[in-house]
Amino acid sequence: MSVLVDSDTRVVVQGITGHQGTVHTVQMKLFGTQVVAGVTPGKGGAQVEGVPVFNSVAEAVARTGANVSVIFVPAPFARDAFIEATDAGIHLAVIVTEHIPFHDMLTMYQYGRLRGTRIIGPNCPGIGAPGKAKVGIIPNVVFRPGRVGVISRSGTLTYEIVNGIKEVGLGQSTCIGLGGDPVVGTSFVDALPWFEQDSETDLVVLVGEIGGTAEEEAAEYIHQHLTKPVVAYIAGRSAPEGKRMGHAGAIIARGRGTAASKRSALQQAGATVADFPYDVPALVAQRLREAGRR
Amino acid sequence: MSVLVDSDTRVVVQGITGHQGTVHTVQMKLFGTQVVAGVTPGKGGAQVEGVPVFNSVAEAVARTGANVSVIFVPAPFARDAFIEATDAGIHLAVIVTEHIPFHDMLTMYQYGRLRGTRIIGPNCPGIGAPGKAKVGIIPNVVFRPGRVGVISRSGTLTYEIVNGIKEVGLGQSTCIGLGGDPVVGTSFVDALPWFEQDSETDLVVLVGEIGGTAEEEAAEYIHQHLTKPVVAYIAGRSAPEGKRMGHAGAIIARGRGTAASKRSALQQAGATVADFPYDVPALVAQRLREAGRR
Amino acid sequence: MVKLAEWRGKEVFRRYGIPIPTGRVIRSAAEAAEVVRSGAVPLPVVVKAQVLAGGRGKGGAVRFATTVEELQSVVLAMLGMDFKGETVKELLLEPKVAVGRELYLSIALDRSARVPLLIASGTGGVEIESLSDDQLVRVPVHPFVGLAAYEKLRVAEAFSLAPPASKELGGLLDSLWRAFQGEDAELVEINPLAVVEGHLVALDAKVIIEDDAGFRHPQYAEIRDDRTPLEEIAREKEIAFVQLDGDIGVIANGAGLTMATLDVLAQFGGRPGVFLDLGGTDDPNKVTEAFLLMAKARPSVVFLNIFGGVTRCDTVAKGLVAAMTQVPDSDRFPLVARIRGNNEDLGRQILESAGITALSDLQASAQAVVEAEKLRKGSGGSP
Amino acid sequence: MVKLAEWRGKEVFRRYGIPIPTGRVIRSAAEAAEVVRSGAVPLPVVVKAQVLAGGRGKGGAVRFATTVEELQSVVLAMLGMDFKGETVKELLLEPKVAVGRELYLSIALDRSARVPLLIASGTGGVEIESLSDDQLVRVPVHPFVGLAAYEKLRVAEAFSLAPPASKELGGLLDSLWRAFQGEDAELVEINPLAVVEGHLVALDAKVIIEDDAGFRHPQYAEIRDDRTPLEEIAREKEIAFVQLDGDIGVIANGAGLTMATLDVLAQFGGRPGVFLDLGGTDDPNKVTEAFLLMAKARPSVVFLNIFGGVTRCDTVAKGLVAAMTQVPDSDRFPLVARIRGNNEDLGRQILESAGITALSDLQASAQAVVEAEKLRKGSGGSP
Repeated sequence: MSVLVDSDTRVVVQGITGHQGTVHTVQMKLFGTQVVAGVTPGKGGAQVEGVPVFNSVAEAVARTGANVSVIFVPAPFARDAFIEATDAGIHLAVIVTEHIPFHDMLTMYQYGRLRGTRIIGPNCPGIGAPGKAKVGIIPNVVFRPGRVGVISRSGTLTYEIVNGIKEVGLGQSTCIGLGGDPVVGTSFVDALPWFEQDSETDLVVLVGEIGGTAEEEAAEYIHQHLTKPVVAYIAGRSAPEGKRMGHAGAIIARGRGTAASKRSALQQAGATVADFPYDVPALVAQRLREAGRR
Repeated sequence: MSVLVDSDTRVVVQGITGHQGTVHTVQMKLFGTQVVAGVTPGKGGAQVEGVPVFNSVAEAVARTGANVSVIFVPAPFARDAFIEATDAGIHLAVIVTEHIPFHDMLTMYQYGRLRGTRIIGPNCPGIGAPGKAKVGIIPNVVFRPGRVGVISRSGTLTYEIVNGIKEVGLGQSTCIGLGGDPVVGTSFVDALPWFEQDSETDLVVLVGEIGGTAEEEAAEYIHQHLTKPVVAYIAGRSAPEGKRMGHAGAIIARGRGTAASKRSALQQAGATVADFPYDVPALVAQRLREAGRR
Repeated sequence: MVKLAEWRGKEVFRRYGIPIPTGRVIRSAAEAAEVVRSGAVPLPVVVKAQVLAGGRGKGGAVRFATTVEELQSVVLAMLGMDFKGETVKELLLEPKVAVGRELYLSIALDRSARVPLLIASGTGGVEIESLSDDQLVRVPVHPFVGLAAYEKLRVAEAFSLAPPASKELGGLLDSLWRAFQGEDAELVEINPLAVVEGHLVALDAKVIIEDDAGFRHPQYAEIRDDRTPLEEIAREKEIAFVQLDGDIGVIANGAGLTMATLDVLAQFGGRPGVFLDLGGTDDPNKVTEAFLLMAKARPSVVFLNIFGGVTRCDTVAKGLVAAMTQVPDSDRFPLVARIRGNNEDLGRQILESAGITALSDLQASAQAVVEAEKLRKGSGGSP
Repeated sequence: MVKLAEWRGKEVFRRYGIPIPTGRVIRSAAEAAEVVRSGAVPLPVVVKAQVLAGGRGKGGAVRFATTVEELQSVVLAMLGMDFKGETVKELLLEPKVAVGRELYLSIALDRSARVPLLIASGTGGVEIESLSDDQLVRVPVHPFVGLAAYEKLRVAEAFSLAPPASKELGGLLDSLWRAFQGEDAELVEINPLAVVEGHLVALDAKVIIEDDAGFRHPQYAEIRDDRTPLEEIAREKEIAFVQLDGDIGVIANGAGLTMATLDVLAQFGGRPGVFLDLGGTDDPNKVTEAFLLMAKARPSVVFLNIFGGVTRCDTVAKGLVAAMTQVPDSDRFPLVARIRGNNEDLGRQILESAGITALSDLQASAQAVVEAEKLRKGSGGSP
């Protein structure tokens, strides 16, 4: 068992003929993922890296049994691409596209809830379960099969940390990059129970950022429900208040959402909080040893 | 077990201080229903027939544990009254109000789905389970506890038929008036499985009308899933095509939805179809005898 | 429902950004000449009778004129003409255009699916019922999100337009959807949606507004083109009114019971005329109004069939007795009353003390009605 | 994000039906005099500096004038003044009104709940942060249905207005919600919403538009009041840009890694200045652009920290090498490069053959950066 994706996952790539779509189709296939279809309206009948391209998601689903979508289409078209995937019966959509207006994301989130389609992202690296499937853009090289679950709001910082876990000889069960946008389809609180229930996960690494209160809510959930050890890192401890550090998800507003409040909440919930990203792997190893898992 | 409501149902009456709201509060209480609260904005603190009135549904729910709402508010305000009930955590709303614009009903139906609130109606007589609870406006005098389930798109015609069932010495398990508007929250197909699963129902009476295709879809469902006998009556066999017989739900369009097509579909699905409403009780008795239930 | 005349429908389209021809509504030949002379509508023109019935083209309700003189004679010929029961009072003048292709587009409610349904066809300008399913594209539209790109693409594929029309389609579809939602429409239909000099233009407009949403759209309350005087009174009194072919007047409560009454009467060969549905009322005045309205329709006999629920039997009885005192002798009609349900005994007492017999069995009552009608007809009609 | 000046925000309000005072924007004393003389804005007037920072009232950026002469001297005093770092270039003239009550109203995103949140307070005209929770009403607004009646009632209870203002509130709330959605706003705020002669009027307007929705609102692309020249270039090149207080330039990819880099530098006492986030790019030109932009910011030392994912290390290396040839000698800076991830070895080769050392350990790299900065400062600044 892994989280959200496994070796039965059949991926359709929306926007497969775009540059990123094609590049990551190759990478997902190299990872071992069953990429069964691509969709680009008007390019049906083509092939991209051996993957058949269809004009619509409905057609892709009907012809290939695709059940998970990864969306690379440009931001102005992402909302409609998601609605299309949802209407076609896709139950999980990983939205890589960045710069989607949050008003569109509000619509997508509610529409997904109405129709039963889970969103990971947007502006996210996606999901990777080593040895099973990868849906998204996390570099293949950082993975190694193992029993550490990773949930993160960041992109490259996640790669950095996942890679570090590999380099100390450990591996990952499933890694999910939630994306750091103001409105995300899946938050820490949504994802934590999956890892708690996952029989292949022994420990959860949580990578957060300043801004918002998702980490504080995660701490509350961890305190109440999580039996597995948690190691966390919160980026932006030194960031000045009120500055926008690269995306809208990282604005500090009105004293809430500071690194200090997040770190303290997580520590009080029993998580081990790393000061720097490169400290995470050793802390993971230590917590696993304490838990008798290594 | 009954369908949708039982003796634990705690009803809040939205629009309780209106004439109909007050009249039917009395009738529901006489039936034995737990009417625990009323809501009329601005009239919080009052009492109507011994029922406390609150300014909001949220307050009513918090103070009285109401879990089912019956809505009598005028059509222009019904949409918002339903949203209020839904946001307050009400899981079942019986909407008696007539003349709600169908565009509003489209919104209400989808919003209810999103939030998990079932709608009966609008423009409907509601639900009655003799000996347990009544939520709506079906006259108390027509009921008698028994094992016949009734689902109907009509109002007075339902009373007529339910009363007829009583007069031949039988009784009802639960009777649901779905309402005949173009968009209803619950259709025959939605309601049939509840009666199939209800251990207190031996036979289902289905009262339909010309217009729409709800009866044809019900026939399909009955054919595929129903093990219990069904007796049906379709009103409007003699109605000329294209005439509006009292509400928008009864327009015949493009040859679909005629009494003939509905009757034939139901017969083919194994239902006994009555020619006239007063024939229903005898046919019910006959089917029950055949099924060894009487 | 309020069916809008073509020009009103086009005015709705214009407000929502759907391109329409530059037209003018005229009500006299002089007005028509002035419109053309002023250049507001250039010759040659098409002259379209503003009636609600379909088949105007074949029925002579759409004509052409190339000169002012011809226009005036066309207008004179058309104004006042009878078209399928409607009198032509208004004409829409539009420039005659060279139509490239004719397409079909509409949005209406799909009751079973409980979503609006957009229907498109590359074959427009004909009755949509005459098209086969493979000539139609059906797109359910979710009320919370409107038309998604992939849904518009399905329409685009059906139309296979060239630029600039192909570029205009997406915006036009959005506009049509906004009009459907924004005006609380039961139907918005463009047939034909034409390609004129490469651009999309709505050459006709059929818009039906839902009555129940009138509180949001008071501007439509004035439009009553398609109502008879009796229907208009019924509407004002909130009584559902249907005019059929026969002579038996029926007053019942609830649509289902009204239709069931029809079925039972038909069994005995009764032919109903005016039908009134009281709905759920407990106001005796409304009952009285219904009876007075029925009297105006001059039925040969009236069948009152009430099952008391919201409407209590005593309320109906009181209203009925009050009405009887107000109906002039010349309008009197034989009455068969059948009441059941809430306060049935009380209602029966009230009726009987006013000399009206109240039955309780539906079948027997219907039979009595039909016999009363036969008697009356046999006796030579109205007294 | 695009912060709209007050007068632009009020223009948005006006379009959505929110009542605003009749005002005029002026850019000179002559213009101001003309506005008053023509009667467009009657005396006495309030003169409001169109700057984005708050606290204008206390800071002398809002003044009054009762005569034309007084107005001209007030305008001359205000135009060109510095207000919290902004130069006053535009003034809004509005009639001075007798304010009855001051209320507060705003809609912004509640990220945790993933719904817009309307905040209302009966105590307006002050900084909202200064109010306690029991002075605020918080109403989540579902994006599919907008404000329901019961939610408006909660605001009405907080305001407890008398007619006609009480009658106007519902429509105003709907308008504010439509403006929030329709303009893709991050924030719409009315503070104060005033009662003037019994009616509701928005006396101030704070509207922030989301950058990402720019494709739907091209009209906002021209507004760049709050951007420095370097920020403007960054925006055009789609590079996230943050200006901090220190001297170390940082180029990284991804917001999380950028912030982590900051944390690591801080550990060694490094004080970052300009931050550039490349985001996920594999276009070498964008990398070159970022370096040239960084050169313009004149950092004492630059730290390149890349983890290759979407952004491949060789792409960054090529862009960097290309940039180095274009930076004029006068703008040169010491560089510490740290690259990991996709095509790491290839990237390292490219950099090394151009004479740039590429490290892989983050901690060691950060230490090297801070030491390089100290060295440079010790040596007396720029070469």
